[in-house]
Amino acid sequence: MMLALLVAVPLVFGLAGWALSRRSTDWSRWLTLAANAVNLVIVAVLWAGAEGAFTMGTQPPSSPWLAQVRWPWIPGLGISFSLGLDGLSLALLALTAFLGIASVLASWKSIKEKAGFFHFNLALVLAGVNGVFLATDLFLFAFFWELMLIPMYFLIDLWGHENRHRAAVKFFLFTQVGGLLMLVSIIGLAVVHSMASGSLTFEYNELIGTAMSPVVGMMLMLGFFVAFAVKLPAFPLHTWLPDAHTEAPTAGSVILAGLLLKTGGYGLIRFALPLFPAASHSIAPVAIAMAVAGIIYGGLMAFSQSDMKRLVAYSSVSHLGFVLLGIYVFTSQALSGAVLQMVSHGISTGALFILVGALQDRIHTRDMNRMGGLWKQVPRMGAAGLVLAMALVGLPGLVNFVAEFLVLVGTWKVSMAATVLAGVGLVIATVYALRMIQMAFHGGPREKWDIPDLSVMETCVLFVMIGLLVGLGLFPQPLLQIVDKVVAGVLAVIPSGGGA
Amino acid sequence: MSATDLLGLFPLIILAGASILVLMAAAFIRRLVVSFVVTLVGLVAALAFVGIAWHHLPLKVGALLSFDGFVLFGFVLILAATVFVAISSWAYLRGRDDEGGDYYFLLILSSLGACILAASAAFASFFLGLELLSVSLYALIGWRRERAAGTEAAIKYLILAGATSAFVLFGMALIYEATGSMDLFRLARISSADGLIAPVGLAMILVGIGFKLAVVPFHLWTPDVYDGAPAPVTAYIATVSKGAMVVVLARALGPAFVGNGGVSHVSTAAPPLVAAGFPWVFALIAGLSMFAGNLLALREKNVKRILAYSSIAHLGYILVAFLAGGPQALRAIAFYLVAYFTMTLGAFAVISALSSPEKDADDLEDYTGLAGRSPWTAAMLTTMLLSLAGLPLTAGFVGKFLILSAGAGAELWTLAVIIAINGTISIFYYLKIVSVMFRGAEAAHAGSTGHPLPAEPAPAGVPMSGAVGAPLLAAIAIAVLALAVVALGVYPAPFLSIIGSFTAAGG
Amino acid sequence: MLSWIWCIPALPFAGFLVLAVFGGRLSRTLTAVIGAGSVGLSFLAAAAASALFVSYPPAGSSFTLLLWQWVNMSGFSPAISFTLDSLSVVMILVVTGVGFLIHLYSTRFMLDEEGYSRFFAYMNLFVGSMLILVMAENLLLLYLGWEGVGLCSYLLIGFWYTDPENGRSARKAFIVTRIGDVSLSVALFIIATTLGTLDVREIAQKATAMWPVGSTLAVATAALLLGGAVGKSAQLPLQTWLPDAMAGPSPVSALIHAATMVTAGVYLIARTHVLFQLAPAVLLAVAIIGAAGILIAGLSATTQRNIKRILAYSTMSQLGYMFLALGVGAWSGAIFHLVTHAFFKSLLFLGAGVVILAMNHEHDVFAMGGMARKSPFTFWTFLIGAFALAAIPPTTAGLSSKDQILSQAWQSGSAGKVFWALGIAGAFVTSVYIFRLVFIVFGGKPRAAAPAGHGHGAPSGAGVAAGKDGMQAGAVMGLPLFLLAVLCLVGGFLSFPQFLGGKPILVGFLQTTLPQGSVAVESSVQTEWMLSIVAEAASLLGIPVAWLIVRRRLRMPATAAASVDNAAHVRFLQSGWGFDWLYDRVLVKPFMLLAKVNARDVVDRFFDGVGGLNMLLSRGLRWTQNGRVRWYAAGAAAGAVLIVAAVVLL
Amino acid sequence: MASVSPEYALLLAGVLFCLGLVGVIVRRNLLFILLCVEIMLNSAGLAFVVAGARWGQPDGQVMFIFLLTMAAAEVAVGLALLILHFNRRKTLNADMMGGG
Repeated sequence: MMLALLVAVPLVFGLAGWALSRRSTDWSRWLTLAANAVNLVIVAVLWAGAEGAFTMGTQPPSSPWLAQVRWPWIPGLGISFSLGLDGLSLALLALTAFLGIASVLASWKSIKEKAGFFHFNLALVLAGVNGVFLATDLFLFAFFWELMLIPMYFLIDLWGHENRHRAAVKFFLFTQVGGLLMLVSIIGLAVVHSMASGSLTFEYNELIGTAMSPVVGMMLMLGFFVAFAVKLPAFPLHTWLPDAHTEAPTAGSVILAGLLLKTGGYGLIRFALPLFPAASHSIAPVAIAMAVAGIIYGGLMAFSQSDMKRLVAYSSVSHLGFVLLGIYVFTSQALSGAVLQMVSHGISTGALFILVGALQDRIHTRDMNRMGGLWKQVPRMGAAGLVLAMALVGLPGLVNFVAEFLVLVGTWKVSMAATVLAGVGLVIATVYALRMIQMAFHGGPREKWDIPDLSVMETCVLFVMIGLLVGLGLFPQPLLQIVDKVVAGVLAVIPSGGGA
Repeated sequence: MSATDLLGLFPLIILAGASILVLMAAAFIRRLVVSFVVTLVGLVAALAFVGIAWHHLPLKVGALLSFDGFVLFGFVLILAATVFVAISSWAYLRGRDDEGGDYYFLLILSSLGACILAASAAFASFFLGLELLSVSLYALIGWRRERAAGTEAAIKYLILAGATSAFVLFGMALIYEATGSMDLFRLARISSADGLIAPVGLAMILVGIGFKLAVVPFHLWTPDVYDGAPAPVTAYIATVSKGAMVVVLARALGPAFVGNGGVSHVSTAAPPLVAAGFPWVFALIAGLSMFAGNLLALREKNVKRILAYSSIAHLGYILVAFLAGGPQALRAIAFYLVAYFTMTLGAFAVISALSSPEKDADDLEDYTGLAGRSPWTAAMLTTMLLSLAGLPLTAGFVGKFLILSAGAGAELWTLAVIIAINGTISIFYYLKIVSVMFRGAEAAHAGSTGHPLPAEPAPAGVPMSGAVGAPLLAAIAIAVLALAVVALGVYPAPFLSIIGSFTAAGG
Repeated sequence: MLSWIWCIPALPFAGFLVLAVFGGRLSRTLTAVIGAGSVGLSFLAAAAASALFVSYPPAGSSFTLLLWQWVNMSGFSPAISFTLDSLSVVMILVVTGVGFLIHLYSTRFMLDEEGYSRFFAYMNLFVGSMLILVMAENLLLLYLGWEGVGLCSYLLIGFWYTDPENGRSARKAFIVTRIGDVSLSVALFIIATTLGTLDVREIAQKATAMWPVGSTLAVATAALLLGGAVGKSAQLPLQTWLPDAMAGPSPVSALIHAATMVTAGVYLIARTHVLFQLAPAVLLAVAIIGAAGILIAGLSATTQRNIKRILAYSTMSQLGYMFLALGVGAWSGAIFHLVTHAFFKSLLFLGAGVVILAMNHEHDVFAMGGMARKSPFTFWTFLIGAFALAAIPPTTAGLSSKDQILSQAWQSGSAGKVFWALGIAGAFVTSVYIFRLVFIVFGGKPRAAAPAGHGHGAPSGAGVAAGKDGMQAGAVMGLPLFLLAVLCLVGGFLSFPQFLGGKPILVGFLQTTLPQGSVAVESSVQTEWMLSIVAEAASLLGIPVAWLIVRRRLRMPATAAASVDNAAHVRFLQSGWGFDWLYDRVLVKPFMLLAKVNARDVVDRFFDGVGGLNMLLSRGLRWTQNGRVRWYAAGAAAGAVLIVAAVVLL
Repeated sequence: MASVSPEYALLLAGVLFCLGLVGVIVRRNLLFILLCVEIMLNSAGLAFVVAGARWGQPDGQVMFIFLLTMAAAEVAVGLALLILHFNRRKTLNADMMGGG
């Protein structure tokens, strides 16, 4: 019931806000904010319950789920509206609610026209994302998966920057081709299952462990893999991301980087691996290669950008390479690290986009060649930028470090080469992160800017986010604990994978 | 043939009667309203009798017509579609009272033809329905005499229709010659045993069918005719004439593909027709239609033509399901037809609402900032377009899903992947329209810009100003269609069961 | 009893937080009090802790304080926990003690700079991180401190950020050390995965148990650790960043790039000495790197013009001594030298700072001169520092530590003799460059009138004051100089060579943690005498040589001087043996080029191609839609033919 | 009297059909195109008659009647459209028609 609320609340509040925004656009802002606050509370409650389950061991060992909802939807096709919550979903749901709040606050002032529709779309995306993180019916999953796109498309296309139309369509097309191939795979899986068992169903818990020939398995898995690799994004399929991130409005970028990319990693962990263990195992080398390539290539690209948002976008490519790497080496440390990396990247990059957005609102450019020496002008921004740059670098003390370190420790056992190359990626990360700080905040001022420093609200948002980065950096254990069971469960099914 | 069998005929009789009545009425009272009302009454009455006939399935009228659930389903589809077309025509034709009679007369007549086509069980009735449909369409397409494009479109359609029906006839003749049977359902059992002539005949019949369905390579006429015809008539061509033909196709040739292992591996055990390589033909046509339709639309700037191209692709999707064969496929086809009808009618209803015989709103520029000018209209069109693009919350998504599952069921993997690819390509031009509508929309309507979500009809939805009843009715119609699209997309379960009963009944 | 030691690093962090949050709004005085005070308190705490530790040595002569479990996973569970043993006790005393003096000095030195609070925030953060580094019980926490100090070094080198050059140097420092850090982290991966722990003590036990001497894993691990060490300690081949790091304020150079951070590499090797003992080859490499570093850096120092660069190269060469010591197994000797080096090198840097202020931020030694007369106090303290560096009596600091290293080298097998010889040569070079500096800067009369201060801010009050006399720079700047000078004079007695009747207090203390050294037996007194006499001779010989060089150079007419400076070998030495040139060609340029050519993601071109292809197809197909009914009919006919053909043929 | 074997008649129909089709494709004048369509239809009618003759059933001829009426209707509408077109364009050249 609570799970359904997580999806319904943003939907309803968003609609209400949109409707009321005729009177005053603030309605939409407050209601969207409220929706996320409510979700945060719900998540907190669920989390508390989960902690209890862990400590008391009340959670039935048979079921991996902390909570489940299942209502009939299209019985004729074996489709039901079924949601399931486990540690992984919980972590990402918390992230969603948190970033939701952050993004609303971040765009409080900057969105002036069509604010009602804007916040409605925002809420709708969040609803979709929550749905994706919860759905345990594959049809429902695909449903939410596509549902995220439309409002995101509007966010970019209507409130974006110069080349928003192109970027929006590009984003949509890339994700759509993956999504449709995944849909085909989902149907294929259901068909294969129904041929075996005689009953057509799309329920994850029943489809899991479906026996199939290696070839079929590989084909179906590829459908999923492509969809998730595009969303993640993995190396050769990443090119939609820089455009989308760069053109999207601040809130859009935050949601994109913080959440939508995570759905890719989530999908791999939740579906690609458990549903097709054998195929996943055999594709692992390719995935690892893609991951490493992405880490290095993304870093290199980030270095060569002069558009600040583009730089951050490419850094995401690099950092999500760690997620892909962590997922496909099949060791407990690496997998936990990957999950942690998803969260840490969500927070740090989200914060970075908020910062860059704030900067752009003030000087109306993202071109770092026109910045420089801003520290004197806006020390608070500079400081925040510095810390976040260090997050990109993966400085110890920030959660990003723990995540990347775990991934690499886990990877070392499987592939030393990959580990070392990823290490090179870390050096490159240093290079571009410092370059960003240098070009934007240090050095001599190239143009005369006279701009205000971060507003109180922006400062608070960033402060909390940075606080989280540090806090999780020193106390990552609760998060690791909550996903531990999931990780173990996933690795258990991978053939000879549990090299933990 | 018993008395009850006549029940099946009643809808047709009523339609025929209604057409006469419209003509008579128009002769005395030259008022658009009158002809419209008469038409509406006639259609509704026909629908009612379909309901009655429903309880007495299956019915046969001699060797010519036979009624089963699927046929009645086709009737409902055709009649309902005609109702919507009639409504939007009313708004469209406003101020042309003296022509209303003829217009509606032809409209009813063509629906009659479509119904006969759907119910046909023999070559004769098939041919009769086909021509009844076509001939009245010639006139309707060329309706706007003052516009050259209209006349020319009509001429093109006439020539091509004539030629292709010649193909059909010759094919029938060949089959008759080879098998001595004029039974439509004999087609499915054609095999090499019938000699070489029979399959050739069937191939020639397919030409005619392909023309009506506007699939590659018989699609070339589509954009010109869609463009030249009045918006409501275009909607009619896009839906009714194709729908009727799909019903026939499914009835006549569907059985041939039941248990069809699919193109992947043609088993000798499969029905002879399959062995004759027809699956390959259909697969090829389906694939080409999808690609051609979507690719053609990419660079198109004229909305009506875009929809023309997209309709080509959509028929390609339907053919995939048809190829899959079996009840699964029949359900998929039925649902997709409904979805396709709803969203196409909706899209064209919006277009005609924005158009007038003098100037159809078919240029992409006409839609710039629509969201700002009349949000609700934009919302409706957006809904329809997103549904055509097959995105969730809309009928299109479920429809595509059903087709894919039908295809997967028959292991038509290649076609399934092709559908996926084309689904992506199509996104591009649908979004182009949507994006244009929302572009430069004034902030005045900020709060209320449209979006694909249940949007109850409101006076705000009245697209044009001035007129009274007609526009309101049209607006309501649009809203109903939009609601239907969303409803089918969000909770299709009940409707699927209805379709199930239709396709099952007396099949 | 020692459970409160967490506050030793916590105090500077607290200071950092306060300054970082309220920095802008605090008065300079308050900032100074917080900045220096936090470190001072930390020093007192450290002193107290050490006192307790010495008087009541805990079991196993080490005390561990577990704060909380950092990560807790199967086979990987590092904790946030501090450890106190003789090694870390010595280190925290040096870090906090010298650190406090330098903070004190800075309160005056930086008084007229912008970002006063920012400076102290960074400095406190540095001290905190450094303390974490030296107190860390496991390598992961050590790595945290390790990176932390790296960050602070970056921030402080680039403290005057408005000058892009400084930014360049700062980035160079961070990136180059970062390369070493990656090597270190890989070492951590190996240890964590094969030994299943990062706790130093457990590593020691398990490694000795699981890895035979010279085994691949041991060698690889040690080598990778060494990679990290050379990065931080500016040894070959990652030494290039240190000279540029002098772009930072002098106190920074004194604290980070002389006394503490750069010695982290030495500390790391000493900390993980067990692993190195398991890999003799690597240990030898350490010695070689050290020996090479001594000479390469020393010779470079003899030709530098920038006063701080001279000291920077000197630091590199002194670190070379420490590496040599580690290499030959003089573990405690290395740490001892680390301590004394901290004394005299920070003294030299602070003195140089006064000089530079007096010259309004002029760094070129040839523009200076006659400082002895202008500010005797500075001169005398600096001179003491110089003597200590050159290991010449009456100072004891450098003397005794270097003496130990050399004698240890002498005794360590056949290669030892070579190392000893190199060390002696190094001693000679050392005194040459340092006295060259002394003679040029303090001798003679002022050459160039102090030019209008370039660089940062107006000629500073402190500068003017220091110009008259270092003492009048106020006790604030004088006191640290004085105290450090005293330490240089007496520091050596911490463990004075036994044959001179000294007691190895410090060394003995350290040996509760560190091994005795490769050779246990103390060699005969005569040898000891002989060795130290030779060393002294070498050092003393350097003074006249330096005098001659300086005289010749100063007598020269400008043109000749210029030609000498442009001589190939001089430029080669000045450029630090051309390593920068090499790396620039081999690494930086290609990277830049790659980034440049691929600025517009090449992968995206492919997808553009896909899009273009679709559009092309579309265009082609639209050509079929030409509106001609006959054409359409033909199309249909063709289709018909095709279908018939298909049906007939299939 | 020797009856013509149906094959030949069928062949004739086929030839007629092809003639019509070719005509539709090659002739430029809309009127002739229309006539060619008629030829195609009539060839089909002939084929029906032949087929009917082969099976000795009336159906073939019935279809032919159907066909004739339909053709008439088609021609009627077609000519009307042609007149409209001609009045506007003053030409019956099929290639002068717009669209596309």
